[in-house]
Amino acid sequence: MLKTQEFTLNMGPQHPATHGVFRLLLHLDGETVVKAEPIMGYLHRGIEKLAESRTYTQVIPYTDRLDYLAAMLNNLGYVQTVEKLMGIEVPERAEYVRVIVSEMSRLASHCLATGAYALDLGAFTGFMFPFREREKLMDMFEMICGSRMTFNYMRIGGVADDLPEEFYPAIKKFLKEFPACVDEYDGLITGNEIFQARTKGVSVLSSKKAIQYGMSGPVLRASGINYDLRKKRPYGVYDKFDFEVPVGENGDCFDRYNCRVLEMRQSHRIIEQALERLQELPEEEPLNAKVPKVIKPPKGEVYHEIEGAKGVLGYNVISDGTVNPYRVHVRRPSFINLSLIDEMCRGWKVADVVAIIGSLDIVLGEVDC
Amino acid sequence: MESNQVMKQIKEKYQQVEILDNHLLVPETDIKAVMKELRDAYGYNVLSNETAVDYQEYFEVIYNICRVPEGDMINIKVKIDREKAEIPSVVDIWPSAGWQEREIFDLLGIRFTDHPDMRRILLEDDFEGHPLRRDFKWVGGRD
Amino acid sequence: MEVNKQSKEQHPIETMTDDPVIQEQVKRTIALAPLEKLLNQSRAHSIWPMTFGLACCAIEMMAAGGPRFDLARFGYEVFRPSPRQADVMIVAGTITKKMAPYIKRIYDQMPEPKWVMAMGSCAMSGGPFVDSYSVVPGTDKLVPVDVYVPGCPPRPDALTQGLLLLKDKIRDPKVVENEPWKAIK
Amino acid sequence: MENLFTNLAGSLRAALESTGLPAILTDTSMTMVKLTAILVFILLNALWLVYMERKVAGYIQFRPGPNRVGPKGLLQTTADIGKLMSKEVVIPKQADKVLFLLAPALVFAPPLMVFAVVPFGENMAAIDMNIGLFYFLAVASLSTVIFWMAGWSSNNKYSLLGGMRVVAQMVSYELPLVLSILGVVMITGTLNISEIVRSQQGIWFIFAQPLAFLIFFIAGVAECNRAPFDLAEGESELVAGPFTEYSGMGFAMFFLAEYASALVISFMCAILFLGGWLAPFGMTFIPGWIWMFLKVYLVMFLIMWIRWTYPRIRVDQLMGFGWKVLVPLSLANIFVTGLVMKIFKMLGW
Repeated sequence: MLKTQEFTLNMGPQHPATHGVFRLLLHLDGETVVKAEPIMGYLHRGIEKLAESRTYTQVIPYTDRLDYLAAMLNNLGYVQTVEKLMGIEVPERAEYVRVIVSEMSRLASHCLATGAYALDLGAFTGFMFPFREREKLMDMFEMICGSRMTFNYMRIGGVADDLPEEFYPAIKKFLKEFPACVDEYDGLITGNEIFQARTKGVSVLSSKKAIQYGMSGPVLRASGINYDLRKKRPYGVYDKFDFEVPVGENGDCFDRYNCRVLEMRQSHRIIEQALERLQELPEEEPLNAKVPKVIKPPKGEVYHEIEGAKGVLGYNVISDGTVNPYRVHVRRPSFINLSLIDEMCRGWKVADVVAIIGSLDIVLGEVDC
Repeated sequence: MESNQVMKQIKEKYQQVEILDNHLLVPETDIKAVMKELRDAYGYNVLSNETAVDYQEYFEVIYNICRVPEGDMINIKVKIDREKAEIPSVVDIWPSAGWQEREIFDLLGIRFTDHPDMRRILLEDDFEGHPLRRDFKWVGGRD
Repeated sequence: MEVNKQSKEQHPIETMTDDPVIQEQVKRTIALAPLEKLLNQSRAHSIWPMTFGLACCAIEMMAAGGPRFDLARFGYEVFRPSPRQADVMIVAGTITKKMAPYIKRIYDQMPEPKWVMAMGSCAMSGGPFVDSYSVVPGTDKLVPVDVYVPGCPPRPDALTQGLLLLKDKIRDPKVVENEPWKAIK
Repeated sequence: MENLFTNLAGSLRAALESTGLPAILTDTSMTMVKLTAILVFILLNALWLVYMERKVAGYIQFRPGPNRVGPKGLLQTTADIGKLMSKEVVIPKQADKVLFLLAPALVFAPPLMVFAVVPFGENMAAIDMNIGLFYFLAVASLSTVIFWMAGWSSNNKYSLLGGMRVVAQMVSYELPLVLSILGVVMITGTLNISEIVRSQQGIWFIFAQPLAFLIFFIAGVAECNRAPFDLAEGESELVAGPFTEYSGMGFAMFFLAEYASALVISFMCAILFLGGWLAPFGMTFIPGWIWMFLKVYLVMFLIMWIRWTYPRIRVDQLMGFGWKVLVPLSLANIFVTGLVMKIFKMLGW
């Protein structure tokens, strides 16, 4: 008598499509996934423990290495939390600089997510196009803070340094070119018949499930829920910008991907506006609030969330009144967005697993912390 | 409804709950009931963050729950005994607690009763100790 | 039983190890020396890295293959996902204790001749995470490393430079003694 | 120029005959010479195609591609093959050793055998067979077995999945491939490949049979496992499919065979639909075999272009597309061809 037998397939930790060292133990029936067991922690570096023995400023470089694709946003989340803890008012000029660099970081992250997603689905050229724009962003980051990926640019109370002269023409040129580039991605990737066939209707995440599992960022918005902390709980100067929150309809892989592409256009708008306001402000205005040399926040605890590139990025900083934070906990959006992976993969093919992981846009540095 | 009012109403219903500056301190025995109340009666539908702190004498489990898509947030804390580090799991109320509680168990050694899958998540299964406890000793790699 | 083995014709390798497999391999390599030179030329010009990213440095590794830095110029862009077809393992990122056995295993799975490159300060020495309880401070604690590329993360050009150094090393193992890195300004 | 190679072969034969060898020996050695020439031709082409692919990919992606090894990077693939030759061949402990080693040795056989009947120009087929087309179809489908051998014998789950995909894919796409050629065969009434080319004097079959060309091209791309039908290798999901465990020369053979079989498909496209060695617009001052190459490389470039543009299709979509779209379409094409031929006959054209 004929019968089928389940077998297990070990995907990762070294696998081209798991975006790092994520491991997925697939139970397969032929090519159909019966069960997917996620195993992670291959990049668990103990950042939360290390933070306990560092000073408040020394923690900033570690946040860079959490979500290394959008490091500015991680910086921003942390410094804002500490500022909240200490009750520091950040000068307006610094706020605008922060907005510009963090939206640039979001663009860089989404560029990579778009490209890597195309690569996951087998389109190698689709990977190269967004990388071209990412390089331009990296160049500008280098002008600002000397590093391409791990910036360590923000400081408690402001930013490390002023934007350099050569940054302004570079960003203006970039802003001028970028919309056409996004159109190019739309033509090459989004509009591609095979791409759509591979992603539309794949692994639909209902809005109810998405909320239950605490999803956030483009993953949640793709399911049709308009939840963007930049609008709902504005931090910094985000309430002064005019932008839209792209929301998906079906919650499938395509919507999750498309939300990112649409968000790129919105980030572009935000940068444009922020740049305009920044140049209206007098140059003499300070970039740093008055912060004591030794940062010793009063005893207390703050939980603060911002809208990261992957979703809601929260920092929980507890101070015991000394120079070292007593406890730093990070709410990592990738980690929580990934928690439904088993259910999302069930019943789909092996090739879809790759598409699903790619559409969640995880960063293992963040998942494993 | 503003989160301050919600906190007051919860306080009225559960006598043992304390309101500290920006969070609720709930006794361990009431935690599930309070959570259910918050979700069902007040519409706090997302457990955004769950973590724990080791205060050397006791552990504190912190829940940050919020309303999506309105976006307001409420913080809840529970003190638990350090010797008997156990607390009821809230997975059945918020499935998103699943992995976060596993992480807390992994790093701080707090056991969540009724959790369907209480295993280590980040560290190896045979790792000894819980690194985020203050008394965790380890050797770094510096020469 | 064979006491005579300690004769004059003994090959140097036989004093070092008793493993017949290694002895045979080494002897064969020496017999092939002239051909080896030619082969080394081709090896040096076709270093296929393995698709193996651990952390932040992996992104810079991807950027190195991207349109701007283009490793393809040197013929090194063929990132093979299977260790069987790879020549160099670029350890790009922090090695954790949980990952360490896999790195060892993947290294063992690669066919000879193979090389290892430690990219970034984490892979070199643990980097900013050296104090952590779960980090292996350096690739050399696990597998032999040929080239170290410093940086956190290193720029793609640095990675290219590292691969070119590896190329020089393959072409002429003596190059290591000449310390070429001193010439790089 | 036109008859450069046929003249060469003729003079070689004359020289052999003048030595007074028996006729049977002359024939045999001539065939051997021709087949060796084909082997060299395929290998050189495969080497060149790998380089071309990397260059084409480079230019599509705003980068120069290989340019350091040799002039313009021309020796890049030579270096690659040199390296792969000298690399250790790992045989997994659990593998079926005989099949594992046999598969890469055999993988070149089907494309090589096909080339025996392919005319590179007028009278330039090694063996001008009456049933050349039939032979091509029969031999080309052999490679399925070899990929399956590789996938199964590796005893690796990725390889197994890849092998299963290859079998499913090749068997399903064999059918539209055959059916699409039938239209051409109906018009020409012959299975002889050279005859088919000659009957395209008036009109290339790409214009007479556009649908058949499309189906043949798609099915052909699928037959040689090129993107967007490269599910067998499927780097992002199956690591390297059936080749996952192959190292060194074993892998190089598969690597080159992919290009050899793509070359076969390009040749067949050029022969069956693009008029083979026939010169377009009466430009006969360029020899036929050069036209042949131009056409082959045009198709080859098309295949590469597609590869570097499209994402990979999913396995169930692939099967659905083959069985639900290509097969009915090719059947319809046969029907329409027959109908039109009947009408033409009735009209007395």
